[in-house]
Amino acid sequence: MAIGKTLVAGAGLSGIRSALDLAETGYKVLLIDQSDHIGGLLCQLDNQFPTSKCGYCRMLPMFDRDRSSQHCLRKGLFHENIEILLSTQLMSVEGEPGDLKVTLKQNPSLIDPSLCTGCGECERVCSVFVDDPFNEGLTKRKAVYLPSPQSFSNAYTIDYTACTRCGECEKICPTGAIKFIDQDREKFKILVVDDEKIVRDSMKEWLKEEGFSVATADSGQKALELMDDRLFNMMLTDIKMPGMDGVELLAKAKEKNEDLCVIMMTAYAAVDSAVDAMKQGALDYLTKPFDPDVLISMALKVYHEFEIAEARVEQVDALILAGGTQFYKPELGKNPYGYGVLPGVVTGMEFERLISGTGLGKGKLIHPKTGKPVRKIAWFQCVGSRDVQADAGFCSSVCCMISIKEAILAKEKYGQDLETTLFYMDMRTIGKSFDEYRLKAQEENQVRFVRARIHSLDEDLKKKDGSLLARYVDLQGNIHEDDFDLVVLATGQRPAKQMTELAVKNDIGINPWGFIETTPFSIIKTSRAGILSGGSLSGLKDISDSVTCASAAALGACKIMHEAGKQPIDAHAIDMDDLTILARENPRILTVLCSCDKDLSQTLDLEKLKLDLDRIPENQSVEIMDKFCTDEGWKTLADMIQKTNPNRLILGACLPCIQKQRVKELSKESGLHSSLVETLDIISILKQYPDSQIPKTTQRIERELKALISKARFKNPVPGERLESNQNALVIGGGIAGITAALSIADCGYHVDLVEKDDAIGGNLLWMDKTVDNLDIQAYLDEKVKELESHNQVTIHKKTKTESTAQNPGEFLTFLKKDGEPDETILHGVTLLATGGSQAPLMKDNEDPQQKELTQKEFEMGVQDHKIDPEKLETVVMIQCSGTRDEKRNYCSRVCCIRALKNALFLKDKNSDIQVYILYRDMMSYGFYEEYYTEAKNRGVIFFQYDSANKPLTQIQEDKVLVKTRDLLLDMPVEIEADCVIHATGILPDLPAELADQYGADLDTFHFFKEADSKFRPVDSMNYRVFSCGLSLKPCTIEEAVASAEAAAIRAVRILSHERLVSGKMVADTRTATCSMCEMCVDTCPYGARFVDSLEEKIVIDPAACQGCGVCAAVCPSGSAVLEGLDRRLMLDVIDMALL
Amino acid sequence: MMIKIEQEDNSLTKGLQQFFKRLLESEEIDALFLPVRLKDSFSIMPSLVTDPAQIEAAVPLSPSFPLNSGRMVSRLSYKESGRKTAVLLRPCEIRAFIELIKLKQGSRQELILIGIDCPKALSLSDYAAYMEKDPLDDDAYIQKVFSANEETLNGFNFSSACNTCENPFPVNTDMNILLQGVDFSDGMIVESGSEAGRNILESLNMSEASMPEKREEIMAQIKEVNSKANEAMVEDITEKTDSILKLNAFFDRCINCYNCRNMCPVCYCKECVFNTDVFYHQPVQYHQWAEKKGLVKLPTDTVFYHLTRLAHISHACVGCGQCSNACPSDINVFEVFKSVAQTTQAAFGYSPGIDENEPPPLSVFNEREFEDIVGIK
Amino acid sequence: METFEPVIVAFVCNWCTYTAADLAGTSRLSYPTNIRLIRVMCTGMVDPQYVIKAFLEGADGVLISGCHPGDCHYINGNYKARRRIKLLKEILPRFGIERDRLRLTWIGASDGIEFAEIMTQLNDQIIEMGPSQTRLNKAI
Amino acid sequence: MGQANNKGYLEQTETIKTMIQTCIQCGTCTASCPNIEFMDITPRHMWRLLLMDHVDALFLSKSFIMCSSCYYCTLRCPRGLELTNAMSLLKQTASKLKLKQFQRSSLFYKAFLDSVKKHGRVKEIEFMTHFFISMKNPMIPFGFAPLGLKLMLKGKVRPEFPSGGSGKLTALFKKVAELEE
Repeated sequence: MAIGKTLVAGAGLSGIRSALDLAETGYKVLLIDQSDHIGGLLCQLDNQFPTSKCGYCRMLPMFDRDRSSQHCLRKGLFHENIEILLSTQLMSVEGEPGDLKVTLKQNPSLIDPSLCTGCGECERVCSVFVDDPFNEGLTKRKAVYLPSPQSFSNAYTIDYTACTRCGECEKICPTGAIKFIDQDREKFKILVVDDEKIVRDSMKEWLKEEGFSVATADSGQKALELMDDRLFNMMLTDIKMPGMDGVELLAKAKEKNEDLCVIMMTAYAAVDSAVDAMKQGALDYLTKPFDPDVLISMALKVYHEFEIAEARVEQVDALILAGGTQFYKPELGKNPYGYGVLPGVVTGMEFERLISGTGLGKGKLIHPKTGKPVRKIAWFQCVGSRDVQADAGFCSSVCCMISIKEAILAKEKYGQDLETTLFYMDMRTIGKSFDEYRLKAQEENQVRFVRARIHSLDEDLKKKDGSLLARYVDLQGNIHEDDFDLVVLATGQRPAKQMTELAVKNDIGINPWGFIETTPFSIIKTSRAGILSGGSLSGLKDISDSVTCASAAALGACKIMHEAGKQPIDAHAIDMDDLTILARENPRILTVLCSCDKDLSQTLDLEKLKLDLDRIPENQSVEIMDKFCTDEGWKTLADMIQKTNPNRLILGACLPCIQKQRVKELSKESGLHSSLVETLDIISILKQYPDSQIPKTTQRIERELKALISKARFKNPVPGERLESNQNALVIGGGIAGITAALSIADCGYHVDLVEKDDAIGGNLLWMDKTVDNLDIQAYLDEKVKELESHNQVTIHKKTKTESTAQNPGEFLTFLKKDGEPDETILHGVTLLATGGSQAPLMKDNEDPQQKELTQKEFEMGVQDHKIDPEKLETVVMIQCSGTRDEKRNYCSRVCCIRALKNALFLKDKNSDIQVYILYRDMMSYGFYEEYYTEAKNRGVIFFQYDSANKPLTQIQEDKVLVKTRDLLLDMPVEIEADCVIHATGILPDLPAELADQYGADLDTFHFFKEADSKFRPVDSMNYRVFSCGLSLKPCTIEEAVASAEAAAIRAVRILSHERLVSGKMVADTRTATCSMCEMCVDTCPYGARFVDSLEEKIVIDPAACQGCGVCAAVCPSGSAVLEGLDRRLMLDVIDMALL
Repeated sequence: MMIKIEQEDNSLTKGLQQFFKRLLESEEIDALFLPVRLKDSFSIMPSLVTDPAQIEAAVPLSPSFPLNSGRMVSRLSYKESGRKTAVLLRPCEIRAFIELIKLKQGSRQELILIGIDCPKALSLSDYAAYMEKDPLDDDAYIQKVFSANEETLNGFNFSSACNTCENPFPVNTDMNILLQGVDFSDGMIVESGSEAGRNILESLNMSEASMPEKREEIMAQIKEVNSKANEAMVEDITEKTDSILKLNAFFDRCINCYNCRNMCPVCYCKECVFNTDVFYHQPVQYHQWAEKKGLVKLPTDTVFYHLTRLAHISHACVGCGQCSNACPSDINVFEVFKSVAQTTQAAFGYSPGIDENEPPPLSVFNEREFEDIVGIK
Repeated sequence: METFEPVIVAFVCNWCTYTAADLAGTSRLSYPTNIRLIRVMCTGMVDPQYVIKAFLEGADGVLISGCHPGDCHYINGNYKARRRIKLLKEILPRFGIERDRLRLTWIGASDGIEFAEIMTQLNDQIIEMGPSQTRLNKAI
Repeated sequence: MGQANNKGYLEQTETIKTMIQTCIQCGTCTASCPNIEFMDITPRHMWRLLLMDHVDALFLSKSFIMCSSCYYCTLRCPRGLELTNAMSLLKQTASKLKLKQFQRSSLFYKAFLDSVKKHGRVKEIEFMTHFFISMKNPMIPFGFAPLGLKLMLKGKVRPEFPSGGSGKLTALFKKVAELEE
């Protein structure tokens, strides 16, 4: 059977998540990114909401951990099932799901990473400085640089567009890792088209100097004639030319040569037409007059990306696009805030890089221009969002929370006396804990929130110290001018350019703004089968939503692979026998040091080193070798291992030689299991000592080697524990989340029991008619229910409740109580809690016999049942946040504002004379829903804002409801006589605490399911076999519920796909003989991996749940709780060695 | 509620025996656990009694304190036995037992805890010498300890643990036998401490009593005296051990017999980690140490052991002094422990042995605490 | 007189502080070479025994460093560590091992500079305090 | 909502209302206005009144008269609303309805334009004289006297008698009037 493989394009947060979910399930993944490092935006963000810290690493695999990296994701990622290609672009896709042909182009690296030791000599000699994009241009870097400050490989890269090929680095590189490819640039033919001779000639000269072949033409017609003659690789054309203009030429040239790279040249005033040209296939544009350097670097870029770059064609089953988002560039718009002009105006990303430990301020908050300390900061929301003048009729969904986070962070990091002000229009706290977070910012951290949009920003001419003056009007109409040291612009989302281009070329639908468009009720399916969208590509999302979306995309890919008959890999078919025998042997350690082409005796007392290490009984011998990195050296090493037959190996060398992949290769050749190889980067250590300090250096190396010998001595060669794992799923709840989760799992080939307490499947969808975008909900539900009922892998249990559960490692046993049918007990490996939620009841103060005050649900059902006739209504008032977002339920239910807009538009459709008033606190029309807000306004819906201190009051009159509120702008009371009042009461979760507890899941303060990590594990519970989706997880729209269900499904499938789960080698165990059963270890384990086996009277461990943190070992006084792989004996020995 | 235990044949001990006999004969109780003088011996050992006739040998109050019975009660209760047992314990034994409950080494489910005002104790060796020299009869001992509050016993000092004990009165029990401030001519008083205790006392149909007036005052006096003694003791032992070198000297006779930990009621481990293979060093290891320092004393890991034990259980130390009792090299382990325990317990605001629902300090944490110990400023 | 070079043992967590140490290395920040890093999975696994052992074997200072609160890869291991260090900071000074010889810090993955700074400061502080008595210790 | 006294404005203002219907009351227009200190209510307030059909209150205010058509608000409005145009429409409406409170400014504009129409530029003295006459209030000229004298002394305006003018712009004005019909 063929093994399934998916291409994930984009290795940021969502790409990594999709890739890891698939890799853990057992599928092969090809993960590519066009940049030179993985991790995307998150690598640049040190601090995330809500802890102001980072939890990126919590995404790493939880079982079979040794097959992937177990360190900070900033250092990079490694997984046996994932092949990572950096500086690689997806060019095209052809074919059908299960059989896609993708063409990739990878930029060649001028530095061989397997030889680069990261010594940094090249960087030292490089004389070219460029803006460092990793720090958003706030700092400079050389043309040869480390792609990200923390990357594990530590290998340098050359920025070929900035590099002048002076050759200094090539000369100095001690390992010969740098090789400028013999470039035959003459073969690269460039055509310059311009009606001005001087332009043509100077360009020709510049380009020729770089070694390219250049031809020129003075008109479009001439250019086309030349093209008939020979094949050009690249064309630079002016737009405004007499006769045929550049745009027309572009079209005709492309007809002749589809692959021609065209760059438009235009005067500043005509950028629009250049942008239009790009939509028609131009690659980029240059604004005249331009610097020769800009021209050259663009030509080089094209040359490298299209000529030197190697094309690679791959066959994959599915494609996940995870290209992320780009941000609005304020300087390209009207720029009222003087970004790039005024000092101290930065974007949110720049602010993050300003204060980062690896950023400009190196952890300190300093003014980016003057370097002075900053005391007053303002955040401006909606820069390039909710602004049609910036071509953005949409909201960017996450900026409000990012800005709050930045404000809190600034306060926490730099002192509470720092003044922070946040200017906003609507504070879109659209997640379940966001309102609380805002409150914390306001009350605990004293962040000032001002509801105002800043008109413009100027330098404070009175102060003349570079501070900025912001002018705004308050609600009462008073004009204020506040000054700030630093202004942070919350720049909005823009589609990822390359992905949009790819979409256009490959018939993947995009929305009017250029973002990838997904199909109805889905946020992952693109218009092309087999191609899925993950993360922010279809609209900016916060970490939690991106991760959910990326997991959902992984599920989509998993389904495609299963349907195409592809298999996951069974990685656990290792022959354990040899290793078990090995475990019984005494350790025989071989220590090998690589001299890395140097004479080690110059820095080390090798005699003493050998002598001392030989005194350790287990250490067989110490060998010094030269250059593992060469084929010859490698062979010598393999031979030496063959000959001396050690069962543990210690390898001291430079970084590239001791990398995990390298060690794995060695272990394959020598037959020595890779976990029995310990490595030491001796070259880096030696660098810390001057040559004269031989005794000290020797002592240090000796100490480090002895510590490794201790480690090696205690190493257990047997890989982690294996746990039999049940391969069926239980889904509790038959709403859309439950249905989707069940279908998703079943579609991946695993059996699902779906339990629903009612006798109808469908949950909340049963009472819904249309979505705000006018999709037919009932038709969708019918289709899903039919699919579910006819699925041979699904058993539906209606009118059923789960009564009790027992969990053993690897399996649940749940007792189903059925109404009208015999009870049943089922065994399952995972549990999905999709118990949903409901609309909160309306708290009525008034007697309302005629039902004039309704909830949104009551209103919609009334319309469907024809009890409410929109044509007979004159005035309708909608009250948002009715009984919610206050002390008792301080969370936003996310959907009510959109629902109100939908209802308002519906009423206006049915009766154009109707007066609709919406009373709101913050209009939560996030993302592209903003358009419906605009539409409602256009259709004459009147909006009143109220604040939580002055809630609207209602009073029932004879056949009307009198609504009293206040017009905050006009500062006057308002009374509206309404025929009916529709309250948005919000969502209540319906997840009983007992049920959650039964499965080892927790609830949050508002009784929603509590995620293991709200950002990085958004559908998981701390019990790794229990997940949640839909409304029991958090308030969400239908497509968001569907996405969370798909995400929960892949999280489940990644467990279900294994008959046996393998733990990491570092895993907890219990020495039962000495255990007193105090259960302290059970209580302290954050993962619930320890259980009391009351029958056998011992503590048992779920090795797959255990993450190897060792906290249990530290609470156990008798040492009965142990962390295998890093146990007490080893630790004490290592301490001993450290103190020799 | 409070009831009165009359003297029997002019004897307090017999009066108490009579009370326990009634208790054992009542339907509420299946067995009694209390100190009993063994046949033909002066040894008084905690015993489980089911035959009311055997109560005659019970010595509820004596200077004998061979071990902290809290540990024994945990053996009786860590699992269900299907029987109800009343156990008579000294205050420090109760505290030890409550600590063990927290560590799931025992349960109150089937127990009636009977506390008693502490009758003090001699050290093990002193008790043996005293019995040979000139023992008082049991009643005379009670009179001496509780009426006169004597500080010595026929020339033998009470153990350091007792003299420095700031909590010689029982709390959190089902019933307590009150002796301090009680006019023995009028008998003794039993006070109920729980619903279950009250029910039992009511079922016994004995005459009611009221709280003796002077009791509070006397209790305060005793606490004050002991507290002063404690301060002096802590000052003295701190002076003796306030550096690592002094500590080394203090423990230099330690032979790693682990008796102290075996007798410690809160050292609940089945096997001490120092007895496991972790400390069964390779021969080469000893050589390495010797090579590093020029000399290494054997057995090794002695100070390490004591410091570890302090880290493990000083917060739970109930101050019973059995560790010193158990030491064959006569090291005053107790005083070191008590002096540290005081600090560690205060650091976490922890009172061992008072409330079984108060979690041990190292089993819990608070997100916002001890922020002052973080950082290097 | 030869200058006193203290021996400092630092237990650093695999996820945050070890990453920061790595970053300090790749950023070529210099910090004292006499600090002996021992990588642990989580500060929560640092048994009090390890700290005691390090002091008894002659360490002049011991540092435990992990993720910031709320940041722990294992959710809350660092909080548990903090209690244990609190405990040791109560016990050890009683026997002449000064409170400030034992340190607990939180150093996040991107705080390479902070890591180098803290190591340097710690080293200076310990030099100021002079050698630990345990150096003379012949017993364990 | 009760709209008791709309005095027939509603019809006139309906077009203007649709122009600003998608206003989200962010206040950018107000903060951007250089004449804000001369306004009795803020532009944002005005739009809100218009949106709420409080047209009577709107015309009680003279804020829109203060608009000097600098287009700042239009340039910055995130909703892309043509606010300056809305302002001039309000001015025109006020003038068409011959509302008393706007009589003075309407006549001022009329006199101004008449002068332009006649001479192709403003002849200040003539323009002001016409304005004073049209106001039919003999006290008004005295209010302008100090400013007028100052300007004359500095030679910024010259005393001049009304003249026939070239009338070259008459055709242009006619065309505009036709377009406005």
